[in-house]
Amino acid sequence: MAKLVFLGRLEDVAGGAEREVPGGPLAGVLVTLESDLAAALSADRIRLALNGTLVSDRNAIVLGDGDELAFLPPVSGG
Amino acid sequence: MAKLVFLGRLEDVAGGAEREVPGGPLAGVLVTLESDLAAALSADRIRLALNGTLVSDRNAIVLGDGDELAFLPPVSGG
Amino acid sequence: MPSSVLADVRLLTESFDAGAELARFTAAQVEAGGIASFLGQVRAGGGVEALELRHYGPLTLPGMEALAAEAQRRWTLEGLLMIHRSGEMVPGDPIVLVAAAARHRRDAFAAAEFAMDHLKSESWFWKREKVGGQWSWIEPRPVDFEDKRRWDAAG
Amino acid sequence: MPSSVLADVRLLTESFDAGAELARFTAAQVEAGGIASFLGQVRAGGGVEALELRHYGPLTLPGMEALAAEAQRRWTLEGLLMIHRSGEMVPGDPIVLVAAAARHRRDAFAAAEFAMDHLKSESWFWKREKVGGQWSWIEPRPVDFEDKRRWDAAG
Repeated sequence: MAKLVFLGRLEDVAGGAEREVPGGPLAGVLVTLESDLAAALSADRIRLALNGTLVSDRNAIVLGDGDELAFLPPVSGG
Repeated sequence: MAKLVFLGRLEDVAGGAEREVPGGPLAGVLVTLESDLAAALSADRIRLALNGTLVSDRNAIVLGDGDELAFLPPVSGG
Repeated sequence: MPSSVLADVRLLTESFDAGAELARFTAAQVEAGGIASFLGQVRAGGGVEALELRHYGPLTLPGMEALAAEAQRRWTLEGLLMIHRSGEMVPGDPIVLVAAAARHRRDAFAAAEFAMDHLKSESWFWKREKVGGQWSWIEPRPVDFEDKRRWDAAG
Repeated sequence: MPSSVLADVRLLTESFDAGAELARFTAAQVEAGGIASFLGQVRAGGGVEALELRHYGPLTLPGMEALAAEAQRRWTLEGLLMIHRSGEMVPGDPIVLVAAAARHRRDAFAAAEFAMDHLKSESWFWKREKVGGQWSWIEPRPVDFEDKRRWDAAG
């Protein structure tokens, strides 16, 4: 299993901060989610970090066992 | 009598922070001082304050009884 | 700048005493002519009952450390302090404290302001506010990006 | 800015606790989102054994008060603190503390830096330093005038 992490408002959409999902290509993972959540996670302004490293090409992501993929909305700090 | 006040390095030239002098036009007061002090006080970059107010035209100054005239070199604060 | 000067960079999940932190930092900066600092705090009186900042462990503190290193690269500093809260805060609580010590005043001011602009616009924090009992997420403000962009040309 | 916001402007002839002053100022600024500050102190390690600042009573404090009023006119501030020493100091002693509280970060930073630039270049202080047992008067540095001139065009 892999772990998805939802930051900021994505947590509200997902109904929780994290979710365990089976591995595989990201597109295949997303279609198993609720459609509103999948849409929110797919927005252009959402950045992704795989195991703590920012990923620029989301199409290249294939989740393996133990991977952590974080969905990062625009920041609003300080 | 009027009082002359010497700020910054002018105090070293004058040998003291203040001096009592008889009143009268400033030019007449300066000629009674040591020549090196009179020269230092006459330099362009020395500004003057009469009774706490900056004076732009030093030729207009006439010291009366109880007046205080301060000689202000360029500042070097903070 | 000499990279041997360590920056004190912290991400805290509990409240902190900004005055004490600044005093401690200042006491160590005997060779600095000046220390510029900025304290950001939860404002009272704006109707906000509470504020929460979330962070993402793998990114947030490393990002702050990279920002501190960049400030040290750009300006000649004697010391740099950067403390940022995560978690829930109430009006009056400190959110962020940045202090830069330098021989020259201009370096201290610029480094502190640079750090604040980037913490606001680039650091991995997400904010929500509680108003009238309801929490809502805060979107980034365009002005924060403009503040950061001021530095892009300055190299 | 509302001129009803009082500035705390002081010329001190004895040493002061900069951390305590800043903490006291901060505690009163509950409606400010941020507080920018600058502390200038006598540097250790530069060979200077002591530093003396002289002021001229009829001009120096009134000039500082006028500067504070100008900063309040230019930026929207919630509070302004300006403390400057006169007299003899040793390394580590605070010389000047400026703090500006504002709703907006940019105002706080700008007001603090503006105040510092003008205190350095325009305020009625004369400085001498003791090095190797000998006192000598310090001439103003051209950079101080340049720092001040930055603000002339900003109206």
